[in-house]
This record gives sequence, structure tokens and C-alpha cells, in this order.
Amino acid sequence: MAENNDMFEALDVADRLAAEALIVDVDGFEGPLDLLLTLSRTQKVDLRKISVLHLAEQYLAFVERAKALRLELAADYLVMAAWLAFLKSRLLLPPDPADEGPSGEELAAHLAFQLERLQAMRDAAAKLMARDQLGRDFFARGIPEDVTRVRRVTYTATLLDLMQGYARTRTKDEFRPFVMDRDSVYTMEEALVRMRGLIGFAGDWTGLSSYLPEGWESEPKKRRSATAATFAASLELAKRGAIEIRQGEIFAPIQIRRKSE
Amino acid sequence: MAQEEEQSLFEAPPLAEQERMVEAVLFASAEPVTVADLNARMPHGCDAAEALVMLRKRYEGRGVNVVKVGDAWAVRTAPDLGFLMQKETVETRKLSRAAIETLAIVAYHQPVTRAEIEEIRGVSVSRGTVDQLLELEWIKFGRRRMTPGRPVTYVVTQSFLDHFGLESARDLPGLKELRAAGLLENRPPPSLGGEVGDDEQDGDEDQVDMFEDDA
Amino acid sequence: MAQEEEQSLFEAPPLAEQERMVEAVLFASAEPVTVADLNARMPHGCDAAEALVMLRKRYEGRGVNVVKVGDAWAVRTAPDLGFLMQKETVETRKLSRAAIETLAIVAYHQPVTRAEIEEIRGVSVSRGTVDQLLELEWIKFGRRRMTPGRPVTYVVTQSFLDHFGLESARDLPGLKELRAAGLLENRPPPSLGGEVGDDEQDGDEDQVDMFEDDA
Repeated sequence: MAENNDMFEALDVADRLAAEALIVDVDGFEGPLDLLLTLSRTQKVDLRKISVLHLAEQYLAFVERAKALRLELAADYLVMAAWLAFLKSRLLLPPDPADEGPSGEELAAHLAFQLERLQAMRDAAAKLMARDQLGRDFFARGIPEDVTRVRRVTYTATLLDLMQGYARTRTKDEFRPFVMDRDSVYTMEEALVRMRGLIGFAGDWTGLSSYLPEGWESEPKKRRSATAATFAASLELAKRGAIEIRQGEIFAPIQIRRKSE
Repeated sequence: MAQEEEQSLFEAPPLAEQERMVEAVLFASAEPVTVADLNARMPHGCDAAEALVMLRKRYEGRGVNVVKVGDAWAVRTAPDLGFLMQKETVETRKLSRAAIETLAIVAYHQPVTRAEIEEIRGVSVSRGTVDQLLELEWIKFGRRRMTPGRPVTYVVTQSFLDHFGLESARDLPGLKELRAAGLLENRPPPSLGGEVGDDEQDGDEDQVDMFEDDA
Repeated sequence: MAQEEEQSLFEAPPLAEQERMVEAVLFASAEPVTVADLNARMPHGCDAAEALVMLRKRYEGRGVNVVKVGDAWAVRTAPDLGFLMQKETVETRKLSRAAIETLAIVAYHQPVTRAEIEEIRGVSVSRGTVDQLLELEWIKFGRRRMTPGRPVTYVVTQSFLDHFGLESARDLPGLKELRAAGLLENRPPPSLGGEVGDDEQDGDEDQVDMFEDDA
């Protein structure tokens, strides 16, 4: 407390008035760092040579007086006060070798850096705003002759598009890529499976046509497909030695029978 | 008054400086500026008219010129460079599905009325679609149909043939070829009755088969 | 290919003519125009960059100047003649101190995250402040920072450079000095929790002590 009084006595009248203005005008500060920066100006030294200890004391005194005046202080001001009180103790006490974490000097150095950086940014902002500005000091063309954009749209379509389009309308269906229509196709694999099952009963010569699956005998398309598949399957079975094939004459019915062991 | 007298104590800026001023004002002003207005803006003792003469000369043959607009002055692009102020962008777009289908129907069924197009497509044809095809000069009006209401018909144009690389509309692949190319499904939709053309032959074959079955 | 060859058969216009073209385009536009855009608008074979050098020289000391803004170019009135332009002066919304400081921090520290701005200013940055700067088109979003949470960064725009008469962000006043003084570094605070960096520093100190003991 005595220290604080000394401090205030050390200030001249103008500074003291300023210090009091600080307290009343607490809303005018943009947070604790801003306040610290303002306080630091009373030290009238290069920010790099600032006494952080002194600054911490100033800040704590400020918070004390604000409390005395029953000013509502925002939480972050109090957090900063607590942190500065901690910093102050670190700076004053000899370092405890068992203590982990940064030393008081490091913390102080960082605070000084933050203040210097904030001040630097404020100076930079002031320099920036002091520059000649467009629309205030220098001007752009008053009657810009804007580029007229002539946009030409060309449409394209290929003959294929056209044909697909027509196909769509004629089928009332979405165009689909070509796939073999399998409805009336009987495969050799199917025929093989079927004949393997039946061949055991074919002890005697029987016409190949009797091996056609049910429902495939009459409709020409189906009959063609089934006949071809069954014939191919019978060739395959003959090759494997399961059956024998014979044909009496050209165009005569083809007959097969199980190969006797 | 007092201010004017005070100002007249100072020398007017040199003419070159006055020319700079006129240049800046003409450039930045949103409207052409009169000589009176220039004089009012410039420091006391300036002669905007004289500066303007110099400035005008300076811009002779340049990319921009100092021109008189009514009784005021402005900076304008040199007339021969007007082409730089235009930017043409060509955008290529795919024709919409509706337009393609409509075009295809016109090509395959020409001359065809709008009602017929709608019947084939099964949906109404928007005015915009037809207009677009007319604008592209791919279709044009054919003769009016001699039926009640004398509806207008559409036919394809020479441009259409050129664009699609066709000698004539008859060169368009028939349905049979479309089917062979896998563009058309085997079974025609039941709604479609007997239309003319080679396409019907395949259908007939299927029918023949069916009749055989029945027999 | 064929078209290019065909075009290259024509000579590019003489440089003086190209200078006129650049002059016309720059005068016509209120916004800076990039060299690429100039080349695209000028006839084939033109070299806008070369013409620009000549044009810039031509307008030195004149009432209007050719200025570079980022990678674009513009014609602007000479700053010393601003007093003539009271009519043209646009009343800009007064920026708050927070906005001005935030703008400066973005300009000098870009790309910078909101957290970093807050760290430098010691207070939270209000949404309105950032929004105002974004609306003025003086700042824009930069790339996301590749740190946890991938925070968005802010950078200044070409409009910012144009407004403050800067050729590039490197020409910001006092940038070099600030960098030399280490004031543009993002120095993390020594944390009490004992983060890696701090530990190392502590370790170093301990070592120094040890060496002293040894000595």
C-alpha cells in the first residue's frame, strides 16, 4: 500500500489526473492489455525496457481503487489482476528450483513483448490510416466505361443425341445401353446341366430334340436357341466320353445315347 | 470577399500544374465538367480554358481523348479502340433433352404439327423449346396442314442437315438401325399403334411368332 | 491450332499502339485490371506488360498516374490533387478503433486466424468487426490453417491495396522494421502447464546453471 502511495506521489499533477481518469473511464479500455499499455506510458520508457514489476503494481493499484470506488470490473480485468499478482510474487521471490514452469522473468518478458507488439500494431494502423486513400485523396475514373460483355451461347447436339432422343420418345423409356435380351436364349451351360441329369436314363438312341427343356420346343426363337445349346452340350458330353452321337443321313434327326462302360 | 482578396495575393499555379488539375478533375468526375465548374474548383487565378486546350492537345492520338460533351468536357476512349471495351464470350451448352426430342421428332416425322409432336412425346411441348430450335435455325415452318384449324407444321432446315452431317433427312438412321445399334429396346411400347416405316417390320416379325404360337 | 497459326500470320500492333490500348482499357475501368486480362482483351501477339512500363512512365508527374495494385494496374488521380475532388469524395463509414487495429493486424500478420488477432489485441474480436472488414472487401478468407480445428485465416485483398495505394502487401509502412524487431512473430505465451517449448527453455537455463557450477 505504501508503495502505491509513493507511486502516486511520484506522478505529477497531470499524470495523477490521467490516472484518475483511467479509473472513471474503465469502459474506454479494450481489455486488460489495452489498460496495461496505457499504464505503461506513465513509465515514459521504451517498451522493451519497461519495468513489468512496476506495471503489475500499477495495474493492481488500479484494480484496488476501482474496487474502492465500487466500479464493476469485467472478469477479464480480475483474471489479469490475479495473474499479475502471481507474476509479481514470482518476480520478487528467489526462484524455487523445484518449481516447474516458466520463470517470472520469462513471463514478464512475454508480457512486455505482447505490449510492444500491440503498440506496434497500433502505430502501424495509424500509419496505414494516414496514407492517401482511394476516394479521399486519390480517385478512380468517375465515368468508368465498363466492358460490355457480349455473351454468345451456342448449343450443340450430336447425331447420337438426336437418335437417342428419338429412341427415348419411341420407347417412352429411358435409353439404356445395349444388352443382349436373354429372354429367349438358352445357354450351353444350362443345357449341360440339364443333360447331365437326363443322360443316365438314355440307354437307347433318342432324338436330341427330346432333350429340349419344357416350354422351349414350340416358339421358333426359343426352339432355335435351345436346339443349338443342347447340340453343343451333347458335343461336349461326347468329347468327355459320356455319350455317343449319330446321325443317319444329312438333315436326319440327331440321336444320342449313354456310352456303355 | 476577404478570402478572395487574400487568395489573389498568391500567384496562380503554373499552367502545367493547371493542366494536371484539369486532367485529374476530368478523370475523376462522374459527369462531364464545364469550364466554369473547373474554374470554380481550381485555385484562384487559374484559367481552365487555357489548360483544357493544352490537355486536349496532349491527348490527341492517345488511347483516350478529351472531348466536348455539350458545353462540358470529359475523357473518353478513343473511338477506334471501342472494340477493346467489348468482351465476347462464347459459351457452348448442350441442348436440353426436351429440345433434342422435339428436334428428333421433327426430323423423323416432318412435316409435323405441334399437336403431333406432343402426341409422340407424350408431354406438351413448351413454346420456349420450339422457339429455341427456330432460333438455332434447325427447324422452320413448313406448310400448313389442310386439316381443321390449318395447323402450322415444322420441318428441319439445311442448317440442321449441315450440323448433323446429313445429306437429307432421309439419311437419318431408321428405327431398325437404332435397334441394331442398341439404342432402342426390342419391344415397342404397347401404346404405339402401327406407324409407318421400316421400324414396323421387326414388330411384325414378333407378331408373326405370336400368331404361330396361337395357331 | 490452325486458328493460332492463322493469327500469328498477322503482325502484333506496334508497341505505341499497344500502349494506346492499355491506356484506353485502364482509363475505362474503375477497378484495377490484371496483365492477363489486358492481354486477353488486346489483339493476339500484344505484350501488355511492356506497354504498361511505357505508359507508367508517360504518366509520371501528371494529374493522373498509372499505379500497380497487386498483380493488376489502374489509373488513379495524383494524391496531391485530392483537394480538387471534394465533390467526388465518398464519405466512408468511420471505422472503429477495433476495426482499424484488426485490419492492421490482418495486413501485417497475414494469413492470420481470429485466435491470433485476439491474442495480439488481448480482447475477443467481435463478429461485427470482421464482418465490416469483409463487407468493405478489405479482408477475405485465406486458406485454412493446418492445425487442429483447421481454423480459417484472413488475408487482405486487392481492394485493400487499391484503397491504401499499395503495390503489394510487402509495401506496408514499417513492415521491414517490425519484422526485424520480431514483432510479427507469433510467439506463444510461456504456459504454466510446462509445454514443450517452455520446458526446453527451462532446460537450457538449468544447463547454464550446471555449467556455472562446473566452472
